[in-house]
Amino acid sequence: MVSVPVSTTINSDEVEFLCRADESLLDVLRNRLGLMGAKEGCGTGDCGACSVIMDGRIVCSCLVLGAEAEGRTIETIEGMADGNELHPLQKKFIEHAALQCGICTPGFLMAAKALLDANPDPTEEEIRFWLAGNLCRCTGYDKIVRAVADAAQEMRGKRA
Amino acid sequence: MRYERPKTTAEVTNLLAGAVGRAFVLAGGTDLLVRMKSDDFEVDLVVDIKAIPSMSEISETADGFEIGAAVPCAVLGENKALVAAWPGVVEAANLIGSTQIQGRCTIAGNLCNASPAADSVPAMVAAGAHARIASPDGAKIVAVEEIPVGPGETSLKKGEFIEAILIPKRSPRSGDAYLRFIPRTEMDIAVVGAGVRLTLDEQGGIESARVALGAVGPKVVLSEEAARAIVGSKLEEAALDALAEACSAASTPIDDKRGTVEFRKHVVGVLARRAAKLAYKRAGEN
Amino acid sequence: MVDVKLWAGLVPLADNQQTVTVEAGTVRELLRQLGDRYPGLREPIKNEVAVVMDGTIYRNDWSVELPENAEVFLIRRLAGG
Amino acid sequence: MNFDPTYRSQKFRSVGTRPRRPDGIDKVTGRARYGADFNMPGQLVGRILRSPHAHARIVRIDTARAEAVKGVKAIVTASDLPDLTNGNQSLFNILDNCMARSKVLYDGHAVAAVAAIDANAAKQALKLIEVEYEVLPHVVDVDAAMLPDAPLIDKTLFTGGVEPTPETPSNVALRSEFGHGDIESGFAQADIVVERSYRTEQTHQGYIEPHACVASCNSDGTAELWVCTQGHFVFRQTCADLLGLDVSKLRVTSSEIGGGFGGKTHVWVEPVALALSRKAGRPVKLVMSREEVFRASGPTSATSIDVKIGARKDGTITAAAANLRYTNGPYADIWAELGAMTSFACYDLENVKTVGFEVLVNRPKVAAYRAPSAPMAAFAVESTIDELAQELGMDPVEFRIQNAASEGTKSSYGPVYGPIGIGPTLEAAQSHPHVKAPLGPNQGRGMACGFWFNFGGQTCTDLNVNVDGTVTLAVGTVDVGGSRASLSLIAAEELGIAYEDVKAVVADTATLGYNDMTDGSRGTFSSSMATISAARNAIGVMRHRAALQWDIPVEDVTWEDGNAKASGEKYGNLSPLSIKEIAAASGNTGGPIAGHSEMVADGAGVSFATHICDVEVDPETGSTRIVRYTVIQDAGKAVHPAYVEGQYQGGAAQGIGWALNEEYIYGEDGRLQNPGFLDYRIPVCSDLPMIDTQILEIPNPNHPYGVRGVGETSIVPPLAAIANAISNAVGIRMTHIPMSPPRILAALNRERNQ
Repeated sequence: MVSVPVSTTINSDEVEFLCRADESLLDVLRNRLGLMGAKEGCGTGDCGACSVIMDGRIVCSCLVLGAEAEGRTIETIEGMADGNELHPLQKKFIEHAALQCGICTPGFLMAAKALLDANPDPTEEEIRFWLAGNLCRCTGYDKIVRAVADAAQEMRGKRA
Repeated sequence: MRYERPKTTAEVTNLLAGAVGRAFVLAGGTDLLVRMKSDDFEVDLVVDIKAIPSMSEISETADGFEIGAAVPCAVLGENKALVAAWPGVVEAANLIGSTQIQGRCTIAGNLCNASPAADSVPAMVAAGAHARIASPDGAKIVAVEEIPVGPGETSLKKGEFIEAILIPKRSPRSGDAYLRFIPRTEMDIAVVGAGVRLTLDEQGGIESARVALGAVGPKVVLSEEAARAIVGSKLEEAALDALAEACSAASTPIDDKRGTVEFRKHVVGVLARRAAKLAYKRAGEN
Repeated sequence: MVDVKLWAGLVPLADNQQTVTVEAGTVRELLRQLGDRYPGLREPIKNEVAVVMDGTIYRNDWSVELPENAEVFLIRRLAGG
Repeated sequence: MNFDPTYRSQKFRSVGTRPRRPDGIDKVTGRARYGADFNMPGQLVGRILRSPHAHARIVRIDTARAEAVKGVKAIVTASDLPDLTNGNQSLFNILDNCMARSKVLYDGHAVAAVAAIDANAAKQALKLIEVEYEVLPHVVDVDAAMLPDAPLIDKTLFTGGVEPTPETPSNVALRSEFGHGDIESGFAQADIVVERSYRTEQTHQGYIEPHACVASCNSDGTAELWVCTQGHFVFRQTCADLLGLDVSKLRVTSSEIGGGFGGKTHVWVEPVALALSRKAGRPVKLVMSREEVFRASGPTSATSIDVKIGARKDGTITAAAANLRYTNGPYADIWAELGAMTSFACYDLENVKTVGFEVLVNRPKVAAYRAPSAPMAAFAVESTIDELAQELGMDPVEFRIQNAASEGTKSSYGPVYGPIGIGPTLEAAQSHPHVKAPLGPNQGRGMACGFWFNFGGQTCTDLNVNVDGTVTLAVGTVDVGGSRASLSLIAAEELGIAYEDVKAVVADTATLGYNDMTDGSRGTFSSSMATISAARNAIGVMRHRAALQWDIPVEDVTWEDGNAKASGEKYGNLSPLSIKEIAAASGNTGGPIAGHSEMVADGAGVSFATHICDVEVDPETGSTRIVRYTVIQDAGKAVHPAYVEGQYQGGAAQGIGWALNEEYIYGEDGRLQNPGFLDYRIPVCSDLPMIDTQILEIPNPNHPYGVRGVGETSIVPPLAAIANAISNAVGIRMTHIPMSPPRILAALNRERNQ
């Protein structure tokens, strides 16, 4: 197995790493870079717990090769807050009790951020369908949907 | 395993042609990486085609649309001209997987994965789409329905790969639609799928039609009987009944974890009716 | 005196008695007496029984006092999710 | 120490509010560490080889070639583990499930494990372990397994609970029976009798975090285990028992846990990880794949249930009977017994009889799943009740109210009820706007009730008052759904301080006394009781310290609103001492201030819920959409109402998935066909509507604040509520769960062709 050298940008930092050719981006983030916020719930792209944003699009990092990160821009949950200032979505998830066990939360937050980046004023239906690739087994999604809608409203208010 | 990211199509075909062991093209990776998770799956070479600029482009030509093999399905949905011309193809492509998958998966990959349940394939077949195949000997153009030959099997030979999907220019008074059935509202593989393209005459009668069905046979089913059932009609109830019946008759599904023979044969007709109505309405608006 | 009702699984271990009358002030005394009278009950009493007193289930607390005329039931110790 | 748990009515300041959870920021920033998020120096990667057969004798295992793989440090098979064959049966079963000894009993049963320097070496080694199997006939269906000629899973198993014990072995491990009265005479008094048979398929808890642990054994017999579990103290005991370790030398730390729902109350890979570490002399990290979770952790039972209920025209139920057959997997347990106990628990019945059969099959060992065994029984009973109401021409809520159990009712499982909440939830349902809302085309409405026991159990808690007057609360019940927030509220309430001044943590097994698991809806119930006790003990200490500071008798010091007060005229000039002041002086008044509690938190009190559901069925495809859903449940006292609502909503969502799509699908070869989230279809966000909740607060007399467990009951009613709604929508009674589109469409087509 030949290792692949990769130069990439993660959470605005330039990062270089060597990875195995068959290694997923998720494994690189977790095992080589210490970014363990993305979780492996299934490894097959069915649960969304490993969601990260790559070049502006939400993807399952378990279905991206580490080698593919070359020259890309990647955002993970560790870069969502601005220092100690939480992103409005992070605040609203806590306020609305939109997490119970919390294992799906990083993936939901990344997916919700990608949604609000693309659509600042989503309907409940748009939120639900956009987030359908993120499984949550604890909440029944009710409070998650409310938190995203509330964060969207707050962020629109700030923009205005 | 080796990972290569060539810059030209020729390099891709040479790598594939010269590969020792099992070689795969990587575009979106949403099927390939899932298979790589299995302990039983061995891969020796992965050729990532995304460094070739044309692979990630949609271009509108005199003949229609040319969609690079690495264009993510989400990008299809963002292309206004394509959505306006072929809403059925785009909707089918946008049904694949989640938002996360949409950002990566491609219709070329959906086709090459050769699953009988692939969502975009019946829609592409109904639209009369073709694939441009690159090989060390040059390019050739093949109808989409000729690519899959059975579950997981394609007609592509060693050294060949699909570099673009070609969708024809939509003729006047035409419309397309694709509908699928899944148990949940998202995230499932189609239990049944039906794609329909119609062209109307000036009186609103159906002049020509293509009806393609998914997940009801070992590969996509292009049913001429189903098309004949509605050609010449204005989708009156009798024509719709005949369509549904023809679709059920054309289906040779299996019982599996996703559905039963009885269910698939029934619902394929239901979906074909609904898709035909939608395509008819769209054709009337064009 | 307290009437202790046994769940069906215990009945064969208690000479086929469904109800056993014992003189006891606490759950512990009650269980000890049952074990003395029917040695077959000793093993299940160790970790398989819970005591229901006037409708409230006690899985562990054997120091609970038995009120006069309390309804006492031995049921199987159950687990939840 | 003389803690009085009796409920006392009071006005709350903290309890009942909705503050931010203490672990919130860690969980929204990705910093919270779950099972797979922990590493140790020199750690190896563990992997498990699993059986591809549903039932087979292990003839030979040869690990030589695997051991030769570069980077492989240890391989473990059953021969490396203690042989418990002639010991305690339940421990034998647990270990045999972790690593098959002589036979593999289900697809996915572990046969060997590898520890290697990386995943690649481990994967290569797994492929090189040679296992020779003698494949045996298998059985996965519950009714088929009961037939006389069914393949036998355990030839030494003779049905218990029947007299005399049968002379031939079978797959039926145990018969259990509950009830009272005379059902034959009861049915004779009935004007209408409804009798039906039902089936439910096997489902999985579906927690998003796969099982994961890091085990580290040292040569001196000490060991550490980092693991996602619902009960680290129980895991410590079990692993020590299985592997012959000293309990005190095995330190277990519970990670943040990514869902459990009962599935993380049992050990699966943890003893294997410890054994690998012991053999390799290095730490081993073992993480299950999603496929392994489905194939080889502990789903719930598949069932086959017959129900018969009779009633008079006036709506009085005269007799009720149920016969319940539950799969147990390959090891005997009491899952049908739980179903038999809970099935008619909502009703006041003169004549009732339930019989349960524990059936062994070649499927994974069944584990607890949220109110284990109750949802299937409730599906069968509540469907029959609904049909009976229909035949009587009665409103289904009214019919249930007429027959509902209440204080003094002799329960179907034996004891007489104290104050219970089934009646109030039904009355709340009756007056809920949901039941009067108009329905659209192809829509139907259903409702159903549910019961669960709830448990308390052994609990130990430490409360430390720091020198700045803030409080650290160490609890031993794992926080699966926000209990650290609830327990901080409780501590704040009892001490009279601000919620923000309390920090709750889950302590490891070396730093706190034994605690039972977070199961049976007991986390907040038990630990809140222990926290109140610990807080009262700390208040006792602080009153004493204040007395010292003031130089007055401790009897003259009272505790009010977070302050020590000198009571009586003579101390009129003494201003109250706050916790901060007492804590600041603690170094000179006797040292650290703390309150501890060790107790059995019993008296959890049974729990009831009523659910209302609207569905829309596509008559052409059999597809069902949940249009509206309402949960009404008694919480006793909702400590943190947002997380109580969360439990109600989450349980309902799991029940909806169970009702409509989730199921284990086995092939003819006895192998699981759908071991992944793609084809084991749990509800996604777009499948569900908002789930409305109504929290009733009928105080539990056995808890100082009136708290009841709330975690489990909400999964009990949905199966029946949805089945009843579908019946109302399309006029067909669905008797097979899940009510997937193919099943509904087949039923509709059968009806149309009649």
